[in-house]
Amino acid sequence: MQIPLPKIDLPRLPFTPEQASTIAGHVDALYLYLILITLFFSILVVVLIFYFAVRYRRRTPDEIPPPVEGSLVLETVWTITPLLIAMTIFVWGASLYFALYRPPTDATEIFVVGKQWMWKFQHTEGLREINELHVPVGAKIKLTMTTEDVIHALAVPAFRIRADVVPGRYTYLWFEATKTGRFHLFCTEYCGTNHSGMNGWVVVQDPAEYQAWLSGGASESPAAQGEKLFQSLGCASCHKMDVQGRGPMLIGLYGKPQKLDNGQEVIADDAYIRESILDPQAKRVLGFGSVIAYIHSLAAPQGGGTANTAAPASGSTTTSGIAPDTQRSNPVGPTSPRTQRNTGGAMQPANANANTPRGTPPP
Amino acid sequence: MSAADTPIDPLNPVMPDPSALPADSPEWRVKFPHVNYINAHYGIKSWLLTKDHKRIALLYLASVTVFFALGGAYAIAIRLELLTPPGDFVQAHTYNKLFTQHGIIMIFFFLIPSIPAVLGNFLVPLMIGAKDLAFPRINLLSWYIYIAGALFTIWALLNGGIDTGWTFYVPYSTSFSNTYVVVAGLGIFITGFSSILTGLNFIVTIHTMRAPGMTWFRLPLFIWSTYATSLIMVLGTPVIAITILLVALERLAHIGIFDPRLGGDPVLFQHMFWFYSHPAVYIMVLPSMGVVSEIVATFSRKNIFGYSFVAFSSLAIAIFGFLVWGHHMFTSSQSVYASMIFSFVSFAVAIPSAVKVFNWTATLYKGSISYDTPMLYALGFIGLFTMGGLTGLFLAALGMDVHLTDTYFIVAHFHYIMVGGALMGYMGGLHYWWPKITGRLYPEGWGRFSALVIFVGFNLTFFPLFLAGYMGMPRRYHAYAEEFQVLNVMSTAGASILGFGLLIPGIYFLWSMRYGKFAAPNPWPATGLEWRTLSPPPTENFASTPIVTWEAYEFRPIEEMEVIGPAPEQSSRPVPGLTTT
Amino acid sequence: MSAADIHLTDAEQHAATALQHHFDNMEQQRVAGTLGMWVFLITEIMFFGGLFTAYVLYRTLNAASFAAGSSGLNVKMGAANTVVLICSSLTMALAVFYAQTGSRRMQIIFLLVTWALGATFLVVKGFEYAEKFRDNHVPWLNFQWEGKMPPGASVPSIRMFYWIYFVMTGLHAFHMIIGLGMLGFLIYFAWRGRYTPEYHAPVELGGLYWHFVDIVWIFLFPLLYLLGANLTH
Amino acid sequence: MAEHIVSRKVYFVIFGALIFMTVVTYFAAQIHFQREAINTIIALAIAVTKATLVILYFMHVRYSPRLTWVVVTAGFFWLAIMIVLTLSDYLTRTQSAMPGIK
Repeated sequence: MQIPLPKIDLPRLPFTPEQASTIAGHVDALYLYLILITLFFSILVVVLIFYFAVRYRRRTPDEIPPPVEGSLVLETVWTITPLLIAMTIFVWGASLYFALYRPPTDATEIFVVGKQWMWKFQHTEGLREINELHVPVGAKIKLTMTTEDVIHALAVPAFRIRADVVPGRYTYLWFEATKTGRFHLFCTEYCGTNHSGMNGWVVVQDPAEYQAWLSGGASESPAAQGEKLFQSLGCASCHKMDVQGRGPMLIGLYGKPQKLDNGQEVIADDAYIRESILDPQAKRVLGFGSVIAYIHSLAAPQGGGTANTAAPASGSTTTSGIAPDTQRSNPVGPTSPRTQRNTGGAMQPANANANTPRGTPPP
Repeated sequence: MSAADTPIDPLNPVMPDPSALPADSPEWRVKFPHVNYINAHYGIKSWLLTKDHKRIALLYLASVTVFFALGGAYAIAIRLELLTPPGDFVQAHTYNKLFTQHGIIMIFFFLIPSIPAVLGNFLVPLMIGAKDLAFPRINLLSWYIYIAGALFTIWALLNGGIDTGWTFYVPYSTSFSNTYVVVAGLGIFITGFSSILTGLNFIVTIHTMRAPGMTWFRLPLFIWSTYATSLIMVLGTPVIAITILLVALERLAHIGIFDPRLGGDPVLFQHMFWFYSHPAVYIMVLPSMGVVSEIVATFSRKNIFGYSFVAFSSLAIAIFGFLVWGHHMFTSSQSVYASMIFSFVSFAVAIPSAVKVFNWTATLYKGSISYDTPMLYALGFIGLFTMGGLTGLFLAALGMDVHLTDTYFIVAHFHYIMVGGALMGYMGGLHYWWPKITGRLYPEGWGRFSALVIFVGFNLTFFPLFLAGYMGMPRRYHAYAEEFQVLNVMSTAGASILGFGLLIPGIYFLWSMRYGKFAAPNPWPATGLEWRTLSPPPTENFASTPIVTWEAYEFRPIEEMEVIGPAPEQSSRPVPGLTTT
Repeated sequence: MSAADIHLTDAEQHAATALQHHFDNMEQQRVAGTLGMWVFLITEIMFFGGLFTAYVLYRTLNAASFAAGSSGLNVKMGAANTVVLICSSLTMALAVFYAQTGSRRMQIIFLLVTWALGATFLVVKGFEYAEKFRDNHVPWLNFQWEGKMPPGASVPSIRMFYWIYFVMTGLHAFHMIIGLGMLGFLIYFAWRGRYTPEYHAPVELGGLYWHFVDIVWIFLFPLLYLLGANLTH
Repeated sequence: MAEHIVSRKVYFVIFGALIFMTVVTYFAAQIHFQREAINTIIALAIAVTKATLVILYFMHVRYSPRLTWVVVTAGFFWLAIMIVLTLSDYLTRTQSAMPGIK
């Protein structure tokens, strides 16, 4: 059952994120209510303290004021009043919570898998994305989420939604975006070394634009298409946008001179970039030989799981007898209960028995 | 030339003529201090093997100060990293270790033992008129257990640290982290027993060792809050101990109790963890509330308004505090109905805290208020705790919490409680009882100055984080989005002011131990039993068991509050090394 | 109870040499000791409580697996050990009785019997663990399940039952070992004639601890052993 | 308040009761009831009774000051809090409106 929420049209308050979902205005309204309560009580207490502290300051060193008896009436008043106010907040908060965590039945489902350290999204049409989620504006979207490894949490501040993503179980979120644009999406449950890199964007598009995107994105600019390739081919996992990854940072690179590890310098022009994409080793940027050295070391054949290549944390000393690769060679679970239909066996569970989520998959 | 000016040759000491000195003048006190717990015995062994609760309190004081400095250093490093959006100061892995270790050290090795083990140890027997805690040997043992746990943790830190966050959430901590989880966990496990033994000792002492006439409703409110704290320590700490044990077993032997791949449930860990760790918040802040009650009464010379309400609100917080842990798990996939119960009780537990704040404020009414350093801390506490408590309402409100949890709003909220509450109370208490502990006064001017600096620095550090949190900045982020930078720069600036402010008391406390003015038995003056013995108190606290005939916070002119204990002249003896006999 | 409620004559006070300096009289010291022990025991309740919570939860979620796992335990040994522990509780209670009434000889005898019964318990436990090892039921070392598989049961959950079994009984056995050490001290000091009708608090407190360990077993026995007993028939 | 000395007879009676209940619980567990819950209820009821007897008589709580009663009750009460509130999450998930969790 969906609790219908009254329509709220609240202007955006300072220091709040954009209101980009139907629920956002409601959360902000509750926020405003709570701020007013906070202001009222803190100003009350602070003003009283200041007033008393000045009015009744000590005038002579040996002054002893007469004792004041307690007052049952006052105690009752300031027990009952906050209790009543607290109950209003409780009811308001709880009704919002139910609205947030009860996906409408007519919502479009999108499957989400968290993984150290990226978000994988899969549309019912079969399209997959990483760290970016395209949705049409004004549509109810339900996210069915799980994780391959540790607990993550998906949060979109502009939508005021968040839920933990728990291994071995499905969790759900839903939203209805009200405006187009790009909105930050974060992992907010600490999940290891690159936790802060596990973020991305929700791209809210006009329905027509979204349809075009779904059907291959022909209408997009070459730069936008390139970005998609950059993301989907995994380049982004080493060439990071905000921190120094395993590959050189690409922001501000174009047209600038680059120091190479053989001491030479090249201008990062079209020719150099094309050459580096096709043959990364031809001219290597100074300081980025380690991955290549690592690949060299793999020349001798080695056994073991390469299915999941997420490397263990840097300085991977194992303290407790758990070899990092044995932990990781058994990634949990499918993307979604419906994956089989859409993608064949690509995302089959690795160990169906142990991985069956506690809940029954949605019908 | 008077005898006092004569330089004393330590190799050939000559007994100065006592009659040449005015009785109880500073010179007299240097030459003829009364026998007190500090000078009763000498040598490192007399400290390490002491069973005197006051000396054990000082052992704790020294150790928690070291850990506070260490945790503070981590905090500074964290704030430096967050000055700029990209992660450029330290590596991501290092940053994760920084905030984990900051949390573990500050919570388990500073905040939890700070007031109970330092001030509580020192004051509980003094305030109830007992000679010592009920189990002095167990008291010493608990300090050694604390040190043992601390050594384990430090070993883990030196060997490469731990990066799970202080919450140790599984399955990251059990199967994915490559850091020293088991060793650090063992450290916390061991330290937990120190906390249990301290709480046990307090409960038994308060029940069985009160002086004649010291009825429950004549107890200082600090005792009530320490009692409530002890209940939490005793009932909650064993659960975190077994939880950590299970994490270690899971990590070492894959027992599958939390691991979904082996049929376990990671959310069970969160239940067991927060069963302790939420009440642990009250372990940190309840004693501060007790300290504030003492200070507010003394420096407004008024009986606490609604004494019994304040007393019972401590118990209510301790008991209801055990019913609200699920409010840390509103977004954790917990059942929505369970969330409703936990949210409801969370709002209920806010009420006793509100009652306390109102009663403290009402105590000021028609008082005689002075602005000594402890009072500045106490008033600061009331303001900051009000803010911290009210922002707690945001987080207890289910729909609101979904947006705010795991953001900087949480970080700001709990620092308002932990630093604005617990630390302010601890600092206030330390200043308030410093004359009793050391027999010396701290420099009042510096005290007030640093209290103001700390207050300003604290607010500048943590207030912007509320805003960053609502804007959506996630916590535990090594690199963050550009839009949050201004607020983070403010916070880092505030942190440097806060750090500077905290250094000042560190310096003048050390200074005052040697150069501070001597303290009278009751310098403020206050009403508690601890002020009716000498400063510093003798080893057995009182010359004879006091008989209490007055109510709590019954202010009378200082002449009427006689000192129970030998007068300084009678108990004087020469300083060892200066004697000729 | 506060010191104010306690009225003993000076002679009584000074008669007791075992009085520690910070107590006013023996009664206060005894009351404090007993209360301290009880508070310690509730920390023990909470310590085991974490395991009981995990047990209750997983048993609720995987009832069939837990029953199946339980059917692999040796109910006869568990029942025998229950009887052994109940006997030891009786002998411990009698040891306290003879300490209270001042019979040094009987006190030592019953403490020794208690010790022997405790040791018996551990020996039986040891045989049980060995049997589990033989049956390949030790999760860490050699877990394999070829026993009963009622509908709804799954091997990982059965394996978890065995983990809970080992952690709970292991922790209980650890408490038994500590108890044996404690009894050793009591026997030594009883032999030295330290305990009198006026001062025998250590025996009494030791008794409280011993009975507590017994109570834990009283719960462990049905929860672990009897759960699947009806499956074996 | 002076110490109360429990007579030996009481100890032996309690001991007999404990042994008797152990035998009962052992054989009751072998019976295959239609509803398995009955087995659990019998076993737990007997365990609780046995524990209560040990606490009241062997541990002298019956003759102890009220404070001891409070302490003992508090211990079990807090254990109950932990178990009941934890289960309140897991058991209400079955009726949860969140679809898929049945």
